[in-house]
Formats: sequence, structure tokens, C-alpha cells
Amino acid sequence: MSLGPYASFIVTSYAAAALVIVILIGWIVLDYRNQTRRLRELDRSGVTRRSGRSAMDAS
Amino acid sequence: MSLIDLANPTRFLALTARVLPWLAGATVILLAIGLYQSALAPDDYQQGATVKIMFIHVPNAWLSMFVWGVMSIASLGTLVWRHPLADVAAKAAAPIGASFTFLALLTGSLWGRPMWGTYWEWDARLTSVLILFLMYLGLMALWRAVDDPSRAARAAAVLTLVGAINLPIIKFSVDWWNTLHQPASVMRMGGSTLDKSFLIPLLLMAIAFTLLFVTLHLAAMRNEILRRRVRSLQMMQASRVAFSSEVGTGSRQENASTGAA
Amino acid sequence: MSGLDQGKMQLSGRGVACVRGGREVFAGLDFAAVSGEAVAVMGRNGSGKTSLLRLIAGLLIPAGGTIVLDGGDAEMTLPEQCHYLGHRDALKPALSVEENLAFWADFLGGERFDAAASLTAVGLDHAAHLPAAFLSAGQRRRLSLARLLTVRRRIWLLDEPTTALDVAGQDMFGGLMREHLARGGLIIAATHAPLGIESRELRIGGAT
Amino acid sequence: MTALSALIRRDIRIALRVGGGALIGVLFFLTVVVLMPFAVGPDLALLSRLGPAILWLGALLASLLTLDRLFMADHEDGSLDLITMSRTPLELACAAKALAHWLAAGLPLIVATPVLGLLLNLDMVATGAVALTLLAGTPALTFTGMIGAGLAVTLHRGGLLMAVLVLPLSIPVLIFGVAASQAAIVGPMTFGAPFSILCALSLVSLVVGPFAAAASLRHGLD
Repeated sequence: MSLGPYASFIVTSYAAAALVIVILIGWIVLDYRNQTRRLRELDRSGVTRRSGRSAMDAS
Repeated sequence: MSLIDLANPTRFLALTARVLPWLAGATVILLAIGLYQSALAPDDYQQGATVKIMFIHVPNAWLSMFVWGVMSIASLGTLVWRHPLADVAAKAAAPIGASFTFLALLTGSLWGRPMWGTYWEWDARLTSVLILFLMYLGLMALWRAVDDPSRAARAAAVLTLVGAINLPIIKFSVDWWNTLHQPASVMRMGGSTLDKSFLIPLLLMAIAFTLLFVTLHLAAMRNEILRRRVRSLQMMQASRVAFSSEVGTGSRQENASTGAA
Repeated sequence: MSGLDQGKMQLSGRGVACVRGGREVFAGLDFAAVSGEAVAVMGRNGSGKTSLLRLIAGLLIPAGGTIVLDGGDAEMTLPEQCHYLGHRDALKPALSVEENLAFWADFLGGERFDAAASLTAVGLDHAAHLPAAFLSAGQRRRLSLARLLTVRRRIWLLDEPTTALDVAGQDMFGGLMREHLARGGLIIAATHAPLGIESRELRIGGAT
Repeated sequence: MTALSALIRRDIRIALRVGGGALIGVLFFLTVVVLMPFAVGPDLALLSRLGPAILWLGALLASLLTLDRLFMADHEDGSLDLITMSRTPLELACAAKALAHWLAAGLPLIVATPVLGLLLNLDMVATGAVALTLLAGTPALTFTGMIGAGLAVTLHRGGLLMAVLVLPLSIPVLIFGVAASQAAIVGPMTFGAPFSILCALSLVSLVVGPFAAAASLRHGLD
């Protein structure tokens, strides 16, 4: 597979797409860890939810 | 799964946990096949190998509009049914949609560079995508500007729907503005005229990217639900502390026991 | 700093006049307060209680008369030796309880005391990491009080300090004020309700 | 010194958190610049000629319009009272607040300039010249705009009135900023002359701004 005279543009676009998607995935994974960690901390400090349903309505 | 199952955040979380690995797996497999097919695709007689950029530009351009559509439906959910899960869906979609729109812009300008000689041409299609990108950023700024998520959700929902109505008008105006100044657009992207050897990898990539969006969106929605849970728990913690200190003990055990009640 | 906890100190005003928006709020006001003493400024609405505090704090310029502090730190102006607790809390909702307090401690400077201990004293220790946006009005007031404890100033100017505080909060605050007076501090408080500690009354604008 | 760095850190932190406006300025800059071609047409040669002017106007509006809340927020929540009373001179506190604002809202504009230069068909040299002049000139804008922000507190009114008061004051910065970037791109002037005047304007405003803002804040107290 030869990419012709504009190979760098093709490679750059695929690389950029990969990079942006990896950043997106990384952000989502880190955010998930962050939120679960904070939930655990709150759990340890004794704050519990009244029920599963009300957590989102409370805000 | 019924709609009622989905409507409950806790059940939604459970469902997400079950579905996510499968979705991620399917995305990876489809993406691999799509990339393989794109690599095999022949060169275009006019554009040469640069046509390969199309295989990732078009899916991203498609998603930039599709995600706005998803947000518009979620916004209807926010405004009509006032369902918090709709808020969550709309908020989680915005940064993902903005990323895809950014990629559409970037790959579009890289695709155009060999043809135009510059990275950016005020081409009708790309310009419309740029405006869409700005609207995504504005929407994200709106989400960030308001502290109370349910209040932000209503404002963002109105903006999303207004955007959805306005986007075709903007597209039309930009097209008109563009033809006024330069008669022919250089970029060729008509779906029907495409050869089958391009169409199959393109479709595969489009489906793979859509699956990727669904996966990321579900994961981001889960994060958002957890974030709101943290927020409401923190608010409970704040009010609980005042209570315990008024009693005069201020001990953690006290908190735990009143919390269980 | 060494002379801060001993030595008598007197804050006095002579013939103080205040004009706001072209209207004379009060004139010819004389007052005096010595260290270890609390003065409760009383008067109906609009009699200039807040204005008097802001005059002492240097936030308003007197239309006449003088306000002097004898026995304070000679190197500092009067406002620099005062804590002012106004109607507004000077809190940023985006920052956490801790960050809010730490900022004022850093910015106001001078003799510092443990921020965590102050938060415990006002009953906010468990909320230290929470954003100030989550606090209720009473809790915001408590956080402002923590500022008075973290940064030591001898003169406290308090504007309706007990509003938004519940009964337990008022008790706690009474204890803090007593401690402050025992350390040789001086309190001037504008108030409608009884202050909760023994105090001398200064009635302004009451006659008319 | 700890007092000032604490103030700077606090302001930057607030600007970057939820509800802060640090990145909205960049978004505004982006939007204004993108709007221009719709008015002047997509002619790349024309756009690259107008480029420095468009970028400078965008940056000017973006950095001035985000300034009107510089003191207003602190005034509304009572922080300004405490800042006025403190041992830190009000002039220095004002300068610290302006510096924090520039770091949070002004620097991102300069970072965004190369991307916008691409949209306006500016080449590397031109983009570099505009970015450099913005780096030298935006402090002047922030510190001049700070005077308006101080007046906004005195007058209990922000927004457009402030823009009307401050925009005329920023004309010299605009003139020499655009002149320096044009000189770097097309000549015939040397880049150095207008650029050093631009730097001088920045230095003057670094001195004048805090004093004027502090004066108007002091007189605005009530």
C-alpha cells in the first residue's frame, strides 16, 4: 500500500483521530475513577443515600 | 429492556455495566475491519491516496451532526418530561460531539491541503462544520457556567433545540454566501457517485464510529450520574455537619447513625 | 506583634459625623471602647449602625470628627488592626471551605492560627473539603467567623453577627466573643437582638 | 508577597472552576474572528491582508469584555471591603487581580492565535508577529480595562457602559499593535519602532492602571 506524495497528510489525520479518541477515552476512564473514589470516600465518612432513586432528584 | 428500566438511574447504571464491555468489543472489531478495508481500498483516479482521509473524515462529519441530533432528542426529554436522565444524556454527549466535530474539521483541512494549497479554505461544508464546532463549545461553556445541573440542563436544552432549528438555516446561508463568492467547491464528497470499493469501507467506518460514540456516551453518562450522586451526597454531608455541631458532639459515628435513619 | 496580647487599648471617636447620599445619618457622635469590652451599637433601621462600623473600618470617610486608636500597633492603621464582619460573607462559592479560609489567612497576613482548629471551633470541620456553594446561610456565617479566629486581630467590628445563626450557633459565637475579650480584644457590634454577652450599649440616632 | 500570590492563585482558581469565565473569552475571540469572513467574503488574499487587524480587534474585544466583572464579583460578596482594609496596598491588590485575569483570560488568547491565523490564511511569520504583538499588548489592554472595571464598581453598573468608557482608551494599543504586526509582514516600516512603542504603552499602563483603579475603588466605597 503506497500512500503517494501526500502520505504525511494521511498519516497525520489517522494519527490525530487516534490521539483525540485516546484522549477522550482517557478522560472518561479517569473521570470514572475519580467519581467512584469520591463516592467511596463519602461512603466511608458515613454519608449514605436515602435510596437509589433520590440521588439525582436531590440536586 | 423497557423504557422504564432505562428511566431509573440506578438500573441504568447496572445496565451500562453489563452492556459496556460488549459495546466496546464490538466497536474494536468493527473498527479493525473498517480500517483494514480502508487500507485495501484503491486510490481515487483524481485524488490519489488522499481519498483515504475520507474514510475518517466522513464518519466524523456524520457524527458531528448525529450527536447534535441525539442531544436534541435528549433536550426534548429534558423540557417535555423533565427527566434527569435526559439532562445527563445531553450533557455527556456535548464534549464527545465536540471532539468528533473537531476531528471532522482537522481531517477536512488535511484533506483539503493537497487540493487547495492551504490548510483552510472557507469552503461551504467545512465552514458549516466550523460553526457547528463553535456551537458545541458554546454549549459546553453553558454547562460549565451554571453550578446547578438541573438549571443548566434547561438552559442547555433550549439552546440545543434552537441550534437544531437554526443549523439548516445556517447551512443554507453559508452555502449561498459561498457560491456568491466562489462558484465551485473543490471537494467532492457526494455519496451516490461513490464507487462500491469506497462505499463499503466508508459504511463500515461510519458504523464503527457510531458504535464508538454510543460506547463513549454510555460511559460518560455513567460518569455524569456518579458526579451528581457525589454532589447530592456532599450537599447532604454539608447539612448533616451543621446538625451534628448544633447537637454539640460533632462525631462521625453520630453522623452515620442519623444517616441510616 | 509581641505587645498584642497585653497592654490597654482604647478606641474612641469624637464628634463623628456621617453623611451618605447627601443625607446626614448622624453627627456629633462620641464613643469610646477599651480592650476587654464589648459595645453593642443599637438603634432603629437607618440610624447608621452599619455606617458607624464602616467608618471605623475605613470603608467610609467621616464627614466630620475623628476616630483614634490609642495603645494599638503604632505601625499599622486602624483598619489594618480590625476584623470586619459585614452582611456579606466574602466567600467564593467555587472554592472549598478550606480554600476560602486559607485564602483569607494568607491574604490578611499577620499572626495566624490553625485553620483546621478554627473550623472545628465553628463546627465546620467535616465540611472542609466541600465547595462553599453547598453551605447554608448559617454555615456561611460560621465560616466567616472561622476567619476571625484564624487571623488574630484585636478589634472585631461585627454587623448583625448573629443573623442566620441558630441557637446553638449563637451560643458558640458567644463563647468565641468571650474568649476574644478575655484575650484583651475589643468588640463593636451593630445589633438588634441581645448580643449574648455582657456589653455596653451605644444608642445612636435614637432620640428622633 | 504571600498575600499577593494568594490573591492571584485564588482568582485563577475561580476562573478555571465551574462558573468561572476564563475560557469564555477565548471562545468569544474565536467566534468574532470566524464571523469576519462572512462579512468580508471568503477571499483568502483579502483575509490574509486583513488578518492582523481582525485578530487584534477580536483579542481587544475578548480581553475587554471579560473584564467588567473583575471587581464587581468581589464587591458583591464583600471581599472587596476586606481587601481594601488589609495591610496590602490596594494598588498592589488591583495589580495582582489584573495579573491573574491576564494569566487566566489573556494568555489563552495568545495560545489560540496560531489556530485563528490558519483560518485567516496568515503564514508563519505573520502569525508569529501577531502573537508576539498580542503578548506585548494584551497586558496594556487588561491594565487599562481594569480602570473601567473599577469605575463599574463606583457606578454600580457594568457591561456596555464600561466598554464605552474603556474602548477609546485602548486605541493607542490597537494602533501600534496592528502597525507592528503589519510592519513584520509587509513592511515598509521596521518592526522595532512600533513594537517598542507598544511595549512602552504596556509598561505605562502597568503603572497607571492599578493607581487609577485603586483610586476609583476607594472613592466608590459605601
